[in-house]
Amino acid sequence: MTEYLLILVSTVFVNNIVMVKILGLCPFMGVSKKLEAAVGMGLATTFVLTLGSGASYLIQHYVLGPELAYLTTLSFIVIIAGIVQFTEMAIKKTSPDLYQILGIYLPLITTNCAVLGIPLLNVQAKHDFIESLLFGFGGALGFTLVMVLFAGIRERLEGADVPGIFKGSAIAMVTAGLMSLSFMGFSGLVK
Amino acid sequence: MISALLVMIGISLLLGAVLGYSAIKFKVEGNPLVEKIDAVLPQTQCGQCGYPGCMPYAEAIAKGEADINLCPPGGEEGIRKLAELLGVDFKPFGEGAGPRAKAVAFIDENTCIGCTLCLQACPVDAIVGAAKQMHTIIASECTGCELCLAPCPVDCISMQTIPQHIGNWKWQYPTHSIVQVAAR
Amino acid sequence: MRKLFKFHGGVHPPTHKTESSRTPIVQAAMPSKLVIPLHQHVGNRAVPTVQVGERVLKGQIIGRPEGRLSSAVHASTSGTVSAVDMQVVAHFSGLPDLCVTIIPDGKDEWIAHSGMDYKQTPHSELRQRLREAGIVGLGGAVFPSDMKSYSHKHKIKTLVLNGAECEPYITCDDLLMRERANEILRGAEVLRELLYAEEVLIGIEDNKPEAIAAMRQAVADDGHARMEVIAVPTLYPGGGAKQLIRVLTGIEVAAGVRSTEKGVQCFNVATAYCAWRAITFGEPLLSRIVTVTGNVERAQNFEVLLGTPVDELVAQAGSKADTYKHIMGGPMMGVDLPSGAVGVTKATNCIIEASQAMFPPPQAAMPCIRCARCAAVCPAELQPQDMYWFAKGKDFGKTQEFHLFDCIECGACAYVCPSHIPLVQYYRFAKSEIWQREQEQQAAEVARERHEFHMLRIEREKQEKAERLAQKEKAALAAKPAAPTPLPVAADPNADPENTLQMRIDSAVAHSNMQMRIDAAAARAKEQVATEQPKNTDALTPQQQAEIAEIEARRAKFHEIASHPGADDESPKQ
Amino acid sequence: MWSSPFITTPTSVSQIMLRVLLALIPGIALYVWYFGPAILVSLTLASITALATEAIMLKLRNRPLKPFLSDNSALITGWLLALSIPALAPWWLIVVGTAFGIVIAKHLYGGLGNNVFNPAMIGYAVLIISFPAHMTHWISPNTLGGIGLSFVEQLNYTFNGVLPGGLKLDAVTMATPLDTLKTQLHLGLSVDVIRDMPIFGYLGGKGGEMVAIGFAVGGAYLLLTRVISWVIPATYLGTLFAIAAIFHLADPAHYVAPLFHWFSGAAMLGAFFIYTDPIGSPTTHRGQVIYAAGAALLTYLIRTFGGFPDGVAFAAVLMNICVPLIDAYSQPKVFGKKGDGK
Repeated sequence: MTEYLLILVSTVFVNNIVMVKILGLCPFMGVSKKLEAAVGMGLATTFVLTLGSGASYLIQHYVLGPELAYLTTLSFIVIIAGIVQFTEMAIKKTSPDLYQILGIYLPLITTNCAVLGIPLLNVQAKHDFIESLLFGFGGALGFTLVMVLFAGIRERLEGADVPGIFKGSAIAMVTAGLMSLSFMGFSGLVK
Repeated sequence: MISALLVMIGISLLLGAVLGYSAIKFKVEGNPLVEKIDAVLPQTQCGQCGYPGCMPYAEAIAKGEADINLCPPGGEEGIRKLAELLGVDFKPFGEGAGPRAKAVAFIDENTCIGCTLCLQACPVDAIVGAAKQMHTIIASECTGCELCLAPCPVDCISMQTIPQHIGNWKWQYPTHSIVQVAAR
Repeated sequence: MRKLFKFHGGVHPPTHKTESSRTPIVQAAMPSKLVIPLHQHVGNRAVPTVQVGERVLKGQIIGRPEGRLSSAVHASTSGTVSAVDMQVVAHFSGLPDLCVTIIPDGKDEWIAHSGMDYKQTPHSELRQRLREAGIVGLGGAVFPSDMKSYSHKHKIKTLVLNGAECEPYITCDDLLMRERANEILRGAEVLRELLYAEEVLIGIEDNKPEAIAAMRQAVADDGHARMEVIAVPTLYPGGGAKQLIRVLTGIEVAAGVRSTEKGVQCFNVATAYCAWRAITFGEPLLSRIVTVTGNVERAQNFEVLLGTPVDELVAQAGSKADTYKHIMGGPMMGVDLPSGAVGVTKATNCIIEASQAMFPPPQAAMPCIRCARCAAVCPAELQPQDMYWFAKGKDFGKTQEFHLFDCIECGACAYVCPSHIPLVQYYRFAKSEIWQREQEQQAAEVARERHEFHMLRIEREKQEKAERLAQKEKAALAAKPAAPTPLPVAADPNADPENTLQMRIDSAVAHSNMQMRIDAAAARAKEQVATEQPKNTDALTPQQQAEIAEIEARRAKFHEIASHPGADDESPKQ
Repeated sequence: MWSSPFITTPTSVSQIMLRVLLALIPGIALYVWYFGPAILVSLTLASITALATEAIMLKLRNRPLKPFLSDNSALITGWLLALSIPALAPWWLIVVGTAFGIVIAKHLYGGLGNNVFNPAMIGYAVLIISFPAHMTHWISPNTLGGIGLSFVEQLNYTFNGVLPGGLKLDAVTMATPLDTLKTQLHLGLSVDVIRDMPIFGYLGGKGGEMVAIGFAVGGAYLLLTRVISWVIPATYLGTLFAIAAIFHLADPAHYVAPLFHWFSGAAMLGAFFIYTDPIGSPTTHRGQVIYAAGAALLTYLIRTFGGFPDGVAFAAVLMNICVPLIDAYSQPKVFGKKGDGK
């Protein structure tokens, strides 16, 4: 049991997808202008990623097998695109506001490098089904946590007296850099 | 090779089925966006945005044809609301297209000939009068859209800016706040 | 001893009360002129009822209340009305408002007035008397008292009499309680009668022992039942209605909620006193106690006629030369008067003469370091630093999320701010912007409805015209069946092309000459504008002549008002 | 026009920051007493760099110099950074750290009051990640009988890196008690064996524990003059003590006693000076409790399991990230809307 806990802690804090592995940066920068958009995007990505890593493990383990290994990336992308399409329809139905706020970034989850990266990392690390599910869920949780924190900071920075040329995404980039600097404090926490 | 093709076809068929089913179950009608945009616009129906009224401009924005900074009566605040609603960046007015001080139309009773042309032009029926009778404008209802200026054959309508009195006075933004000027 | 409650925060500014509370109340001298604003209360402005040059008696109504929420304004002394026009009034903006200027004739001749016994008179009549006498809240809110003393939906358990007077420098309530305690309590009985309140609690801050003693003495002497004088701890803004109610009864009245819904109503001691004078002696509100203090030789309290110019009042207290500002009210919530010619109003409880030394001009503000001292002292338990942060960035939606409209503008936050940021001004700026936006939103709502009705009306007219056309056609057909059928109207789609071509030519011709007729009319109108001589003005009786001159004058005035800004929108009847 | 209120309390930002500087003096005095005057060199260096960079940035952002330079906030950043890195470090180390903190972490965000991160801690993080070696050369306290360097010799090393008599650097410096504890634990020694080593004093590291007490005294002064609220230091030290106690009771051989965590490393400096920096900490009491508890947890985790010897700096910067969110969700109820039916 502690081993599963370690996976979770490691994916959320120690090697966080966005801050340490520097994956999934475009929605991280694009959607974090407003807090509820960030939370919406985070939840959508968590749903897609958990489902995606679970499905990709099944595909990889039972359908492809060793000889068809070259199909891994292709099949993963098809699976993920299907799940994202399904999520988009679900969100459009359940909360049109969130759908409107997320706008273009919802279909863009497909191109989010974390969403494809994590299943591939699963395959590389030879996780079993439970581990890859946890790894996917932990990675997405880390992504959501960091994005929500970042959205909180950016909403506060709207009112800050930032020098003209740094306003907007420039100061966001600097903040993301400093956040990644502080996440290095976690290094070594989990072997 | 064949098995690879079979696998890919199998996966896509499975996904096609799931998506087809969910497309039906999650059917969503209409686009509620247009009403939301129209709610933000100031309803002066003045046409300064190049569209014959606020609803047509809202539809144009929803369809993405129109820009969000074409509405002077809405002011900067209007653009910010539209930008927030559509999730796009705030875009200031083009030069010269900015909002003007709020004004109300006023008919000079000496020269009005009672031709009712301005009556038909007013989008909010703020002008009282009849053929061959004296016309006058209800100041409280006039939105300042200046649509009645053009049709008037004798040019007896002029725009009077609303003066500042105790009722509509507003607190100014504190100027001596953050230390910007050279230390006094 | 009754259990007292605490409210969050509060500050202890230096009180400076002893300067003006040592000497008894003095009658102010009769001023040279009285500038009485017609809008001295919350609600609609009073409508002027006097003409220029008319002689008015003391206590005569010069402005009658208009609408439900309004109050009357009276002549403070007998004299002649010298002007009813726009004068500078005691308002932050320094903008003029409609005032009646009276030149006192020195006779101080009362108008006939009579009192009534509040026990035998029906309550509606009592409230009507309060409204006619112009009785409003004298604590500073100036809310018409007839509206406040009425609560049919909710049972009022406690009537709180506010003698806390927590603002520094101000001692007018203190002196009033020391010298006229009995009449205040009788006034409280009248208000208790109107509200059917069970108990009356009088809250006085414990830095006013003489006032507490005098009031307790008066309660004992007159044998008032279920009435108690309570010493509340000295803490600014303990004198706020909601804060005093919280301290005395533990009830927290949220912003936007009327205290009557929680079974409590709060009146200032001076309001109770004036209510008593108005009901029992029929005296309208003509004068009030005003503390004149600060940079003056003899700081003291005056009984001042409403409308007395501030300059003349402070002169009697020996205002020193280096006064560079007059502050009406206290240093925490007062108004920086635009000029000394402003008249004393019902809301003027104190005039502070400000010198550079006592009230230095505001320092340049440093950025906010989020030290949250303002949040620690805010009596409404808000987060001033967050409200400021979003008001500074003009993000008014967010400021409202932090409960901007719960702010009572007491100034405690700006008082403790180490960066000297004018926080209250940011909140007032944000509030007025939001109010203006809401008004614009309502105007847009109305404009949309009128536009939709406009489009509906045009459709309806088109349909009616079409139907009328159809009926006329049917009637024409029915009336002359034998005559050769005239050319089918163009509406018939399958008429032979030759026919429709002819139709089109006729309508084009008709159309062009209609255009010519319009142009001709326009030309005639333009030429008429140029010539524009009034006709048949030769054989005129002098009376007609005067009438025409009067109309011309009114037209010129109307034109002049319209042509330049600053014209007021309600020209009085000349 | 002039809006009310017309009177204010006679306090100011520079007065508050000055009090914080004064509160640092006892700690610095003990530091000089136990570790020699080298710290004064880095303090002056840090102060000069801080004021210089502040002036340059203010010029670039065309803000008036006088009010911002006299508000002492840059000095605090410099001093905190100087106190958290080895005193016997080369001169450019402290200059780079301070400059980075002031320019990037403070002025890029808009100067005083607008920054999200604590500038000193950002400076420390940059230094410890970029120059790990230099950050471990701490001076050994002269009570340990090591070779004491005179002031001139220390100055000589700081500016041109030369040690008297060809001494090797390791002879003069040592690892911090926390660092020693961690390395010895890795070697499998038990805590009580390690504690007997000469480097450890009664509560924490020899000398270091006294400096910590000095900072605690300074902190008490700040509490008395109401510059900081008691919530953050109390919660931080309390939570650190609790966590350390739990681990210590569970396995005394591997987890050191709680008091050691209090008086070693920068815990005391953090509790009273770093975490109570008003700009980077929440403004509501509830938020401050969450913030301080989180910081204590992170400090303990990084100290015990993490890769860096002391987690105070990283805990500060990590919690700075969470402050906007903590503020948003820890708003207290407003007057009259507490729903307690009253």
